[in-house]
Amino acid sequence: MSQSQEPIDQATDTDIPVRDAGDLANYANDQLIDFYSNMLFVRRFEERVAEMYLRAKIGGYCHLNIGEEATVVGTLKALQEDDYFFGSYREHGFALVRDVPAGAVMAELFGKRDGCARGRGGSMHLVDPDRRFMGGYGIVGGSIPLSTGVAFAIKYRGGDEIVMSVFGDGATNIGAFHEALNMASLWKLPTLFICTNNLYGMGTSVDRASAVTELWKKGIAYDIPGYKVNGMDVLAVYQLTKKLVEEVRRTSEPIFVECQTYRYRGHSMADAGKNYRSDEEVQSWRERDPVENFRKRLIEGEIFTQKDAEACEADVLARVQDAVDFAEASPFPDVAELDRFVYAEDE
Amino acid sequence: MSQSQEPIDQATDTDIPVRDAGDLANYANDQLIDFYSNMLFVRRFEERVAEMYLRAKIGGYCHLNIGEEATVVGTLKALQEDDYFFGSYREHGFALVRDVPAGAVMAELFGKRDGCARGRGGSMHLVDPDRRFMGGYGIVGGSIPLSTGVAFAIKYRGGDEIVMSVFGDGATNIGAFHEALNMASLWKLPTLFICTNNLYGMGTSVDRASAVTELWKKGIAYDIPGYKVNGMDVLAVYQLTKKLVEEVRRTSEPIFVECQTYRYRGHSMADAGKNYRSDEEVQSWRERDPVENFRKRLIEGEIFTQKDAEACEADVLARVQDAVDFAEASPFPDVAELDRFVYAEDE
Amino acid sequence: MPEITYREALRDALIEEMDLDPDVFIMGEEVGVFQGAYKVTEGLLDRFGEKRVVDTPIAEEGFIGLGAGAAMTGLRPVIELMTVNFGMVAMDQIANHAAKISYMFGGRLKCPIVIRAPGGGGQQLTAQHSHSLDVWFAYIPGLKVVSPAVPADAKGLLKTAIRDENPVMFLEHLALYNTRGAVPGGEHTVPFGAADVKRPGTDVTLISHSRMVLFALQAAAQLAEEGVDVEVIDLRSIRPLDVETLVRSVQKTNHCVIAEEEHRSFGVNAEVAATIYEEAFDYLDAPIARVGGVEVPMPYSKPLEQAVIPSPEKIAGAVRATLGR
Amino acid sequence: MPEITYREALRDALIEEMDLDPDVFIMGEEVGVFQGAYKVTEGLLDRFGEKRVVDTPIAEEGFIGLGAGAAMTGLRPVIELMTVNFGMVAMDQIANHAAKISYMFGGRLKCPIVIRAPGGGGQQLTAQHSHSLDVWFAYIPGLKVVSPAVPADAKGLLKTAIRDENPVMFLEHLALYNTRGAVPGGEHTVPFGAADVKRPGTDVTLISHSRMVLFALQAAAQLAEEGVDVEVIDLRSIRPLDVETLVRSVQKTNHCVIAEEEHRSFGVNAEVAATIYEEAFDYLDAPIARVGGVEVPMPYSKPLEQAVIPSPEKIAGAVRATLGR
Ligand SMILES: Cc1ncc(C[n+]2csc(CCOP(=O)(O)OP(=O)(O)O)c2C)c(N)n1
Ligand SMILES: Cc1ncc(C[n+]2csc(CCOP(=O)(O)OP(=O)(O)O)c2C)c(N)n1
Ligand SMILES: [Mg+2]
Ligand SMILES: [Mg+2]
Repeated sequence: MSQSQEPIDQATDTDIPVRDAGDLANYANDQLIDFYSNMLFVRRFEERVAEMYLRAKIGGYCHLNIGEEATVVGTLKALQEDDYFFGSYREHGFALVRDVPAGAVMAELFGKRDGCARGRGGSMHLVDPDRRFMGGYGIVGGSIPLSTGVAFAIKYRGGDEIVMSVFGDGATNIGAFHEALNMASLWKLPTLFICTNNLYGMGTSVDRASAVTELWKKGIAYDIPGYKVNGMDVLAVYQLTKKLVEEVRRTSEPIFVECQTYRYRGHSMADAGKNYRSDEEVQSWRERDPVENFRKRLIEGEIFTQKDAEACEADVLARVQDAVDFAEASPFPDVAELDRFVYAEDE
Repeated sequence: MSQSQEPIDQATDTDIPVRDAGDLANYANDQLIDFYSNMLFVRRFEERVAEMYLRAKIGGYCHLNIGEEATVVGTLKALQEDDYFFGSYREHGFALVRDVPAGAVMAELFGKRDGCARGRGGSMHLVDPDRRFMGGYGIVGGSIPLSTGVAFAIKYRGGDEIVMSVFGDGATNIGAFHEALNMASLWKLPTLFICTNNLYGMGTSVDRASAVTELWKKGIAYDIPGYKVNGMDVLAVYQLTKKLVEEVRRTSEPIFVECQTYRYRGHSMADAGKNYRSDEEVQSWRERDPVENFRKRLIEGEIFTQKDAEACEADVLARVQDAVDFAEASPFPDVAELDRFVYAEDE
Repeated sequence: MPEITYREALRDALIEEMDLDPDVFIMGEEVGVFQGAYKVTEGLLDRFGEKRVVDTPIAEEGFIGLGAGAAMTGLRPVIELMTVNFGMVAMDQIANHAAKISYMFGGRLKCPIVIRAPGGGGQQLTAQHSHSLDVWFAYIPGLKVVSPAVPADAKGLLKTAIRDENPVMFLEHLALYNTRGAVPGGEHTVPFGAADVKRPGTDVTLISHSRMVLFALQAAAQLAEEGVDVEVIDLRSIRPLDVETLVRSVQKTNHCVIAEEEHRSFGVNAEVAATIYEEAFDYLDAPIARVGGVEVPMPYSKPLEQAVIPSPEKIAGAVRATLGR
Repeated sequence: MPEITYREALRDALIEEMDLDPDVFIMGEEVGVFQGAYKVTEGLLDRFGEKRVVDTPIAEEGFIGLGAGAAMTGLRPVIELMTVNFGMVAMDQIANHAAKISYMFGGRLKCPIVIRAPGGGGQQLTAQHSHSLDVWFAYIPGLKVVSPAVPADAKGLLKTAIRDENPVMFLEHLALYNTRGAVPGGEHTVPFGAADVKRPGTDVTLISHSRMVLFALQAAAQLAEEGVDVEVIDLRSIRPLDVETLVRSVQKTNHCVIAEEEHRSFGVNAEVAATIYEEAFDYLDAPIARVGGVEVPMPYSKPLEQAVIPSPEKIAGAVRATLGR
């Protein structure tokens, strides 16, 4: 179960130059603060979700992004408005960063009428076509073929959007992954595959599931270039992703990125996250915390002050509270409408 | 649809030395003649199958090994008696070389009671557990997980057999292939994966189906070493396979071999094999004919005489005729036994 | 009306819909260069080009999922599954993705994909290649399932399927491609959820679909000579099921036989029977007879395979038995 | 007899059979280090070691196929499918490989694999994770399909399954793991093909399986207070189906209700109903009532989900309606 824990910042197997991700001077202050507040928002939102789950406001399977905020924010912020996003069941944070209204997200988790999937989908199936947030999916690897289908449609129509397709390390072992990547490469479908390697698929570490543990290499079997980035550093993730998003757009060829990240909590709310990893391991990753460390950097770099950080915190907490209030206020869906949406309402 | 047509004789990406396959002196005369007569037997048997198909003695899907004899013989002759074999639906020749009685094979094709699968299986499902010929399978890629399961069982029991798992180029694009290879490598299951690259999956050339056309590289995505060999040269195939069979046995680690070969006829008896390839292409491969050229070499090398070759031909034809006679004489299965074998007869 | 084959009827429907709507495209194994494993798509690559007639690798889960994703943006893929048997590797994308897109996202997305797939036995294709999986698909809410028996319905249902906003399983039969029948000229569509009385009769209701309709009609012809007037109903649409037409017929005939090629147990025929009992119990003078495939993986050997698949004689026999003759 | 949970009963069966036969091993996602997604295999890795308790990658098609291959050599894999929903990615290996090995090779090979899979709804797991796929498996000759409702049957059927020479789908229910019941001490097996009268009664036959048996018993208890004496039958074994026990009961009660969690149409219930009509038509005083899940992909929202799954009240209502009360 040994996992490499060295920091990994550089793209590999590529000749695309990568700017030093650490240099705050490369970014406008607004942007840096935006990254920070987004990460904080994901963190606080998810913490509140955990609380609401324990209070039985939320049920079913519930997977949090806590610990993965830099990957969530860094990847999504690199995407254009009309680009498409597909995620797995661990997608709350992605929805929030994609500006799906937080109230609609929380209401969905509560199973309420005003949820973004009208209470039908829950935690694993957040959606917002208006923001080209094409949904969270519960079957490991299942969203990958769908995501390449949207890329196919873009090409069919001659559009210049791209698709960002996010999945976990565990998903790289299932057949759908293999079939979809082959077709994406064969037909040059504009897809950026993002593998969030958080070291585990449930309780199974990468090295117990995958013969090749350098997951970025898996694209190479389909002639898809692979990169690996430190998924705990929002700037590193953003910088690489931004470049690759435009690269995919320019060439209409898929690219594969492995973001090395970590989830602090168990796999889902039902898993304590204890029996397959050590406390020390969790602790060592917490020391690389994407939110805390970035705040420190921003303060040290005089991008904002401790006071600004506190204001940001207060603002974020208020927005989370608003989301909870919105969700609470929304009624449950009408049982009389139980069988609405089984079939698309024909126009 | 361009396909490389250079001769390819050497193993690639390996430091295992490969002896000059062309040197007849490395082999006993008996062995060379055995290779030849096996190839010839496959050729003549399959020609007779085609004839019997046209005479409606054989029905259903029927896929021939004509053109692929060097690959069939070279791989199987390298296997020990207690090693296991799994094939696809294109497995008549493999069954014959594995010494499944030719009469039982032909009787199976005729759907007769004395067929090796008692008339239930037909062309795609030849079987002979006594010879560890674990069956032909009709679903592309479907046999690959099964074959790794037998390798798992060998390891579970501490045996030193290996499994040879044969599939086509098209099969490398389906999910089952990916999942099985990953597990074979992860768990070090003694499997020799043999990809018979005959350039087409039905009418689809390799480059229209696979983003990576060097199929031997596909194992590398699972940390499985890959080799490529000229599948039209029985000695090249035998020599490499022999080495790798023992390598797999010694290390209990899987290896992947691509045999570059060609089928002269259509995909199955229902396909004329015309509209997706040129006559010139077919002709260019016929010039590399594994049977003809090997006979010439044996005569030139004075391993046998033209007269010996004629005697061999006569013997082979007689054996094919015996198989046909056996099949003709066998009755159809008793319809009263229609539902026998749905469930294993409990002991 | 000109007589054309079932294959040509399907091809005509494809051509007409592709001419009408540039968002319709075809995708599958061997649909292009090879001209279709069963030649349904013959000539379409030439006519519509590589963009709209897409040959795929052997990766059913991948390309059906890809089609479903394209459909989520409003394109209208018509996927050819070479045979329905290969649907087994793609069930997750069909039944747990395409079928769920509309509902699980609260109606905010839809998935107008058509999956054409021939199935059935009778050609010695053996255990792995002779399935009738109609009931698997019919069981899944979110899918629509249709299955034509004659060229006119093949054309009309396929056009309807392509225009439908939902995932549609379009189940053909390998043994029907060369059968001929009249197809109405001009614009011809057949609605979903409408069974078709293929032969009106008064003595007994004989229900089936796909290839078995032809056998049912043969049985009816034979029984007519014996003075039995059989009403033959072709389900055509399995999900939704046209309960009304079935019940109306049984209320008239008071006797019912269902003949399907599928395995006899746990198939479509069971639902059809259970539904008719529910709706017309008091009209039935005898239990419904169910004729189905013998429950074995399909054997290769011709005489064995013939013994598995219901024959017109076997169907006629069941009708006689139901009528106590 | 001590009361233990359904989960413990399954675990006991696994331990006993693994102790008895070194060829039995367990394989699946999270069965080892994680101690089982639903903790059925808790402690087994420690007890039997990595060789016999094998954690897999997320590759259901791959590891079920691998298990089937191992079974072809005589090993006896017990595969845990984390939930039956993930069976959709593995249907080809289950239904077109494992199920066919014996027949298509003329009985020359066999495939004694057990696939344990929990299914069902009620836990807000939503559209992709709440399936009852019993009918898919039941439809396939070559498979055996069993599904216990109570701990004693869970243990006894699992032991029988592991000793069976054929592929067995062993369908558990997510909501049953914590339920308790008495389990006979010592060697305890339950034969396949034998339904169980869970509550004898004279007025109406109420048939179900898995979790719905518990609801049926609740409905029966409520109806008993109203003076209705319900016979509750647990199918236990779906393929083969114990037609005799069902028919005998209906011959006695003349009324029948089938309550299943699956989608109401095209499910196991349809076959059960159609079969009873065939065998006991003249004994039925009213059509068989079928209670099933509302035909929608499972919604997340609690009140919606509750409205989908049959409740004891709904079942009792159907019984009353059937009896005309
Ligand atoms: C096909 C399939 N098999 C099993 C599961 C159960 N399951 C849900 S999440 C998960 C682990 C996935 O791990 P990974 O891909 O690394 O994503 P992460 O949860 O770490 O974000 C498993 C096994 C599933 N949802 N789908
Ligand atoms: C899953 C699946 N999809 C499609 C088919 C139909 N089919 C049978 S053989 C074949 C081509 C396979 O090509 P390849 O693997 O190269 O083997 P070859 O026939 O050339 O030996 C196809 C598409 C199938 N049998 N299984
Ligand atoms: Mg992970
Ligand atoms: Mg090939």
